[in-house]
Amino acid sequence: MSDATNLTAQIDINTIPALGKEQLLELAMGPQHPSTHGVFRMNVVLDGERVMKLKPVFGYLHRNHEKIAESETYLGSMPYTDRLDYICSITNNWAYAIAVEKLAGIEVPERAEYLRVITGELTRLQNHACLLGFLMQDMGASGTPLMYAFREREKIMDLFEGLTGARMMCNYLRFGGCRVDTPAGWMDAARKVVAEFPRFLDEYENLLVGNEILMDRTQEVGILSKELAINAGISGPMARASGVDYDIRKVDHYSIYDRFNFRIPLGERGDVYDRYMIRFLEMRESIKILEQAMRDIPDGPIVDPKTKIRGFRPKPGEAYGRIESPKGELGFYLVSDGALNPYRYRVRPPSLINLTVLEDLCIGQNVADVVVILGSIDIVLGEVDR
Amino acid sequence: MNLKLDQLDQIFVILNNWLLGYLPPVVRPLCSSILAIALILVTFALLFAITTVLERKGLGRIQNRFGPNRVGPCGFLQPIADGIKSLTKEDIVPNPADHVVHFLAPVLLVAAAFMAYAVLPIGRNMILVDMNAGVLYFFAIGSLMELAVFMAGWSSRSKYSLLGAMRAIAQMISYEVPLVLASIVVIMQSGSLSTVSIVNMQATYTGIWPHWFVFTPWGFAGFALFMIAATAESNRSPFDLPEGESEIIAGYYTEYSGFKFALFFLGEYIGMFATSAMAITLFLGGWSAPFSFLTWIPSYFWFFAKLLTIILTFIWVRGTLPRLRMDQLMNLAWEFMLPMTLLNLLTAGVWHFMPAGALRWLICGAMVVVPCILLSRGLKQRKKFQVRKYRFSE
Amino acid sequence: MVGKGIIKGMVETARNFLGSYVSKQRLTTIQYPEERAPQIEAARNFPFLVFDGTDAEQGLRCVACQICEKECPPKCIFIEKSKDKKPDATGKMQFYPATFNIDISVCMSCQICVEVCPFDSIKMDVVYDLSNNDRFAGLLLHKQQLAKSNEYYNTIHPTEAAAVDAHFAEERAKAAARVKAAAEAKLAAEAKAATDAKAKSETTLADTQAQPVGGGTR
Amino acid sequence: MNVSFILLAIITVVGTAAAMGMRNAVHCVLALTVGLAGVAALYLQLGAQFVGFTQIMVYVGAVAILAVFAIMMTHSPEPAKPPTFSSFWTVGSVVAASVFAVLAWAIHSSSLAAHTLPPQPEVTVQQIGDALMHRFVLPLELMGLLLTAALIGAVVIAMNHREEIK
Repeated sequence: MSDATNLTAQIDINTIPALGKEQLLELAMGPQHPSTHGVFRMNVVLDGERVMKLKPVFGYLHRNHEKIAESETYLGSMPYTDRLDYICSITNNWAYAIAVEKLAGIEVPERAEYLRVITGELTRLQNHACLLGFLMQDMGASGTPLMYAFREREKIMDLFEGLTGARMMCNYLRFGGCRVDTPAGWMDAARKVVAEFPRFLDEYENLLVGNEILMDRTQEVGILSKELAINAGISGPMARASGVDYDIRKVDHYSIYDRFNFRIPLGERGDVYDRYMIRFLEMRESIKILEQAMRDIPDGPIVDPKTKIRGFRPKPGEAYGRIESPKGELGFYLVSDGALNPYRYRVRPPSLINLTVLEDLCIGQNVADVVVILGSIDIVLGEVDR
Repeated sequence: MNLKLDQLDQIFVILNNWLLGYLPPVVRPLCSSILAIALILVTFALLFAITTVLERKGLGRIQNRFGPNRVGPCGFLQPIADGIKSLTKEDIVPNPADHVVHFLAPVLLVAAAFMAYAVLPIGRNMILVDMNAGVLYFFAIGSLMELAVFMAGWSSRSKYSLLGAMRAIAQMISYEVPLVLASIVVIMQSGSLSTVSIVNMQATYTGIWPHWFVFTPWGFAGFALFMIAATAESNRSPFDLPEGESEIIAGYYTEYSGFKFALFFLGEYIGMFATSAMAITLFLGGWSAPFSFLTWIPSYFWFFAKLLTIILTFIWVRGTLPRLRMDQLMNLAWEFMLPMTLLNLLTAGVWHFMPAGALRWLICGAMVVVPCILLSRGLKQRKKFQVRKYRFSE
Repeated sequence: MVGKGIIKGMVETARNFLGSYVSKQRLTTIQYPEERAPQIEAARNFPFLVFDGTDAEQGLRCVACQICEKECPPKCIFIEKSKDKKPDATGKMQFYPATFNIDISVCMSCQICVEVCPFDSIKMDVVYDLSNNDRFAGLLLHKQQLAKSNEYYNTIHPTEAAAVDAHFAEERAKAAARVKAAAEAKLAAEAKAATDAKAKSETTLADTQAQPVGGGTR
Repeated sequence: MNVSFILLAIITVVGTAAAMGMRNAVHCVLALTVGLAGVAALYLQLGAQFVGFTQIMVYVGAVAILAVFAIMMTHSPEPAKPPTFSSFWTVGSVVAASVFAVLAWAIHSSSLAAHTLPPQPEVTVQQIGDALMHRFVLPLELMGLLLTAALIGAVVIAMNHREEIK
């Protein structure tokens, strides 16, 4: 979509079918703009306040993630994956761990799988809660929903800190398992948090779900058709909001997701409201998974004893590991040549690929809608730019 | 005892007269107005300072956090720190900006906002000028603020400022129509444009109940409509599009910094107080007490109590609602507010000519409620928005 | 009826407004310099070096094997090996780091150095107020700033430190037994010690992998 | 006359003159606004509150804003530099002169010129209202009808426009 090297890319105004050049207003939203979710720029051409053309410009946060990973040991890349989508570090770890495990043929013990599901679903909860808050912030709700979301996220982050030692950069998973087992009392604390989470969802529902202004702002805004969603490779809640029944947890049955009873909410219209509500409903389903996983978690080892921490050299070959991260399909493609570091390392970031349809969603909408649509895509620039 | 309380009520008037007694009669009117103006400037600037703290603390509590609590007791000296900060900050003017207009805009805004207080009765006998055309004066001054906003947005030579100014002017002009139409019912009923006589009409009691205009069907509808329009006029959430920070940074004052930026804030808040005070004057009985047995409390206390209540409601609304979009805002003004205010005029007329009694209440109430429901339902149906049901895949 | 959703939302914010005055659950903010969040045992921030006893120079467990320097993903550790040797935690003669610098402006707190260390000498600290006026020299921590006592380690990560201490006690007992045996068979002592050291480092490594440091399972 | 009249007159004249002389169209409008405000102040000085405030509301609040809107809608970033003398000047002077002549004649022939001002009664809003409602009720109602029709028309146009976008 955009050329990262050409940051000054401007829109050729002559290509726009409009009344005349002097009627249009070119506006560079970002990189210093309050609601671009990081350093992101949208070169917008406006007719009044209607968007005639929009060009996303990204790459401001590019930090050579893939190339660094190719010169780093397999384990050494694990903490770097935390920093891709810095809101959900554990699911990033997970996708990378799955890719390496496929590459090296490592089995994961039962308990570790359960721990992965629990932490992964907690990550989904906090990501979706934050996203809804950010979306409302973009809509100008002076931070109230965001602060409620952060209040809940804080509890989940406390859990992460108790388990992994860090609140955001968890660096928790290891090839063939998890880094540490749960400390005493952690599981009870987690059960309590999960049991209380629906109360927050109810509060949120009261605050905003029936709100007329919210419905007016989001319904029929930024419609993504099912065909476009499939053609553009959109994944995650955004695709499901357009009615695409595609959830890798159900498609791949990776980890132990086939043991749990949960449903996938699907939208009809594919507008911002659907994307908003799908995430809301997904949180409720995540809670179901969490309750089942916390009930069933067995005792046992948490890491495959065969895996080495130092001098880990997978056989030559290639592997693609993917999971349903909160933002969509997060995949890691690895090629090994038998050395300590991967020969090729590639990330399939859901944020970036979901962002590619931004212009299609925004054309004909209002400037105010652009930020809302961008918010509903749920991007984290750390993942988009890598 | 009674006499003393009366003195307390009139203490500012008495003090004023006492002070002026020492001056030669020639300069008395001039000094009297200077004194009163100074008092109003100080009082409302102070109210602005308190409101900023209250707003930040209130929003904080609504959002489950503390809000400012470091400067002074409970953070109530925060505005002083803010003031020092904005005074010592560098005043940046963009190079291509129109320097003269850029400088004049905040000055005009604040001046216009303060000028509106000339006709607002703060207490019994406490008004700067009792004008024949007081209400008209108020709206005339209000239209000056639009000019200031335009000057700020245009002179900054920034696209965001220009967009913000366009939004602000469109919004203020659109909402001035329902604002004025909503207040006309009061003028119709009281037969006067003078704020003093409007308040005096309301400061009478039947039993313990006051004759506030808000306690009539047309008055209540007028008040509600007036408050919605006033929220839009003073660019408060959910109508804060001109400065919608998530969309156009800070709207027309994007390119202002330092004390000029603070002046914009001052102007906006002072304007908000003025419109709220006008709503109090028109519908909530101005300085009059809510019950006849509470009339011994000084009149200015009631005025500020009512003003503070309205301000707190503004804060509460701001803490709850997301912002509207420009076209929705316009639709609300022209498709809902305008027809409702026109209908309300009719209702007020019917009320005036019908004999007092339950039937009058019933008919006028229906005349307000039924169109409101029909209109809002019609608008809702046309927009087709609804809480949706979702399907699930197993 | 239009406005129902708005009124519901207003009620909800009012509930939260009042709730923030009565319920700690709603007002989760901690007033930082006066109040501090409770210490979490698993917390990690930046690495530090553990020493036994009272003398930071003498008791330093680090033997300058430079594994952490090599494994550190952002390469923020710089070690210079000493020329001479000193007895390590189990009493064996080892090299020690002449220089041990960690640039905490580069460090990303990933804990990999801790996981790979076979000598339990580098651990994660929990201090977080490390702001400094000098962003270059001030954030480059030297050996003297990094070295912290085993008692300190025991206070911040009690469970983990207890396991490490037990492990060291065992090692020391073994070493004592070895010394005893060495006294009996003086001639073979030197050759035997060399092979033992190798074996020991391998067992420690396997140990760290099977039961990684940081958890409460041990 | 007195000092305040002279002051206001100077403001008015300078404002309107600047409105003609300035290069930047927006500056012209702002200067014109000053002139119109000066006229309003003159009305107020004469004790005509209603007219004065209406002048501010209509001309400063609405007409000036409308003018700047019109300028912004059609604006070009660089203000055009017309020649100092143009052929329109002659036409302009003729129009100005004729307007002045008509006004001067009207003033001269009216009773005002007799220099015997009758004691001015305080004109209240009430009196204006009475006059409008009794003597001038028909013109008022006609005007009201016209304006209401315009207003409703505006609403209807706005409603249709919204559906067009969809």
